[in-house]
Amino acid sequence: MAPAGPRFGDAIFANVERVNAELFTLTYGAIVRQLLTDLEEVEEVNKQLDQMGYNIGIRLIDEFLAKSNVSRCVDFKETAEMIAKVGFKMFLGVSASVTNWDADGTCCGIVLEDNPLVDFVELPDTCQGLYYCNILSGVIRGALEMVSMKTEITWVRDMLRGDDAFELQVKLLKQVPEEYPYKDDE
Amino acid sequence: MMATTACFIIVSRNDIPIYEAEVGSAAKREDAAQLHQFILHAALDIVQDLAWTTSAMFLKAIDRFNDLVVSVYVTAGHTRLMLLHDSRNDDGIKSFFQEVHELYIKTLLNPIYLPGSRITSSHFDTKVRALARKYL
Amino acid sequence: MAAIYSLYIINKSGGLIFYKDYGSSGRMDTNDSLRVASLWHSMHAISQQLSPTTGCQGIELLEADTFDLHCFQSLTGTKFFVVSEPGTQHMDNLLKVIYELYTDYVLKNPFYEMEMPIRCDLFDINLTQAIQKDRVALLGR
Amino acid sequence: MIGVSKMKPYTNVLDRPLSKGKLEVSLSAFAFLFSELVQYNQTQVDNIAELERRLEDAGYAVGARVLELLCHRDKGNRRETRLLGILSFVHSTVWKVLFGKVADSLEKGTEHDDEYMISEKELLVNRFISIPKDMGTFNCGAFVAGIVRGVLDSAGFPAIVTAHFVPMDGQQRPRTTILIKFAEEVLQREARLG
Repeated sequence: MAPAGPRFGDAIFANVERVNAELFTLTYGAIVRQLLTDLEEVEEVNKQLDQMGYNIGIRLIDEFLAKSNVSRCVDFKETAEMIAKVGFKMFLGVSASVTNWDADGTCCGIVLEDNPLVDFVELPDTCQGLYYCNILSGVIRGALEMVSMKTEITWVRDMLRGDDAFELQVKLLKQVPEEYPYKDDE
Repeated sequence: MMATTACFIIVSRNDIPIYEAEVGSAAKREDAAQLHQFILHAALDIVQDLAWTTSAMFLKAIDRFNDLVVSVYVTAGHTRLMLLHDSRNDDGIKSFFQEVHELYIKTLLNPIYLPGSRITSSHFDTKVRALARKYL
Repeated sequence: MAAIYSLYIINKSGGLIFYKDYGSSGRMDTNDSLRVASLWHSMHAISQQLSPTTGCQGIELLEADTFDLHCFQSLTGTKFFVVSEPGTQHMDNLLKVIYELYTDYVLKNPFYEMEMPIRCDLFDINLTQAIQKDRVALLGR
Repeated sequence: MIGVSKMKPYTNVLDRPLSKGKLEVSLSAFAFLFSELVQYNQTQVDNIAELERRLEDAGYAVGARVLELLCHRDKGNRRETRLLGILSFVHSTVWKVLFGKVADSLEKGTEHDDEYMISEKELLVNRFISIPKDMGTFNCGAFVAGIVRGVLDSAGFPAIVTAHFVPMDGQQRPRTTILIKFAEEVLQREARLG
């Protein structure tokens, strides 16, 4: 198991090729704007953002594994730490922390210390139901699904809605055992 | 010393007003506000020609009406900040324009704001009025 | 000169999604390569079940008289394997490079559909370069 | 709780200082996002021309904002009023900020007076993208063409902007040329300004 300390994520981020965050932020903004125009309903936009995140997540997980060189996590706790300390840092250059564990260790909160997606954003009255960063929840859900973890991810705090932080609740629904392709009953 | 009469508008690239405010200390009068906006709109043609003769954004006073003066600031994207006023305070006006310009950029950068649409944020309005009290 | 004979990529359901021949001595047609892929997928899975140690991740190296087969399976279940001349060194490094190229030029390509055969020019170009580089490095030793 | 002390309290976007443009994210994060932009738009269209138009529209939204931001932040509130000025602004300032480097070249079209070309050996957005054979000459650089058009149009230089692959001698990969064809009114104004 590679060390998942905060500096480990920093070291990876320092070594990957980087681009100006404004290009990223404005491109994401253009996507949200397109969805608002195409789909009209804020609820539909939330769904589509989550779906797009999922599509990214199922691809991005391999990049994460290839470039971070981490091996299989022993449990969900370690997985959550890995997402927060290495994942967010490696891709977005920001730190996140894991909090609010439940008793059986299957549900926690990931709190973002910074969030490049929202740099210029203010939700007008007409978009109050929008989860602007919903792509992030989809990314985590998709990525974890590829390593056999079914999760449910919801925003519990959103600064664009007046909260004091961005916090995602990650709930492990079930850990799918690795499939042996030849079952006896087939 | 605050200007007694001042009317401020922001006009989009397509000549549509996207924000208006009467910011003078004089008592607000409906008919005066209409006249002020009429004068400002009439000055748009002058701005249109002048804007291409200089790379500066602050065009200073470009037109007058009786004792009222029209000062204009043209942004890179040809959004025009226009002020009708009776004061003679170029530096204050310039600072006012520059700070409103920055507020406008922040508004524009918001992906949810459609460029050229009306600025409806009450926070924007509050901040512009505060800047007017500070500089005009 | 040590040589790589061929490269295979198999998706997590055992489908061959990429195959490249770098000059094997025995000619293989498409059917042969598909057969090798599905056979390897099964053997790899069976080896995990057969292994006396728990948490076994499947066969990493198969040594035969006429070839070596080096396999790398990502945690997401995609398998990459190269068939090479017996005794060829550093194939695990090469497989890791290939995995990275796959994450760059396949997974970031909007026109690539997940789990489907890989048809990406840039992946081919960069793969060829990586394998050439590998050969040069071997010659230099 | 770790990290909570670093959280910034909620502030309205108008009260926060304007971005200095120094922050970075990984190229991969952008590449995955861009790939998803292309994939989403593919689901919204029937043909390639339509896909190009939609990517261009997305880029336009970026360009219109970038013009206003960069003239203020990087150009000290100077507007570009001349054709060569705005072209060099796109080729240098915009490219440097968005793509981390000045564009490889800016040339005037040889056949038409109203055409200019900005070329890049490897456009950042195309770094990981291979175009399938059945998509012909389609180029995801349409997004960048849209950014360029957004900058030019907003600055008062309306133009038709398109992205093309151009094969290069001795190179395995074609370069991308962003072709800019200015509207007649732009050239007339240039002539007037002398």
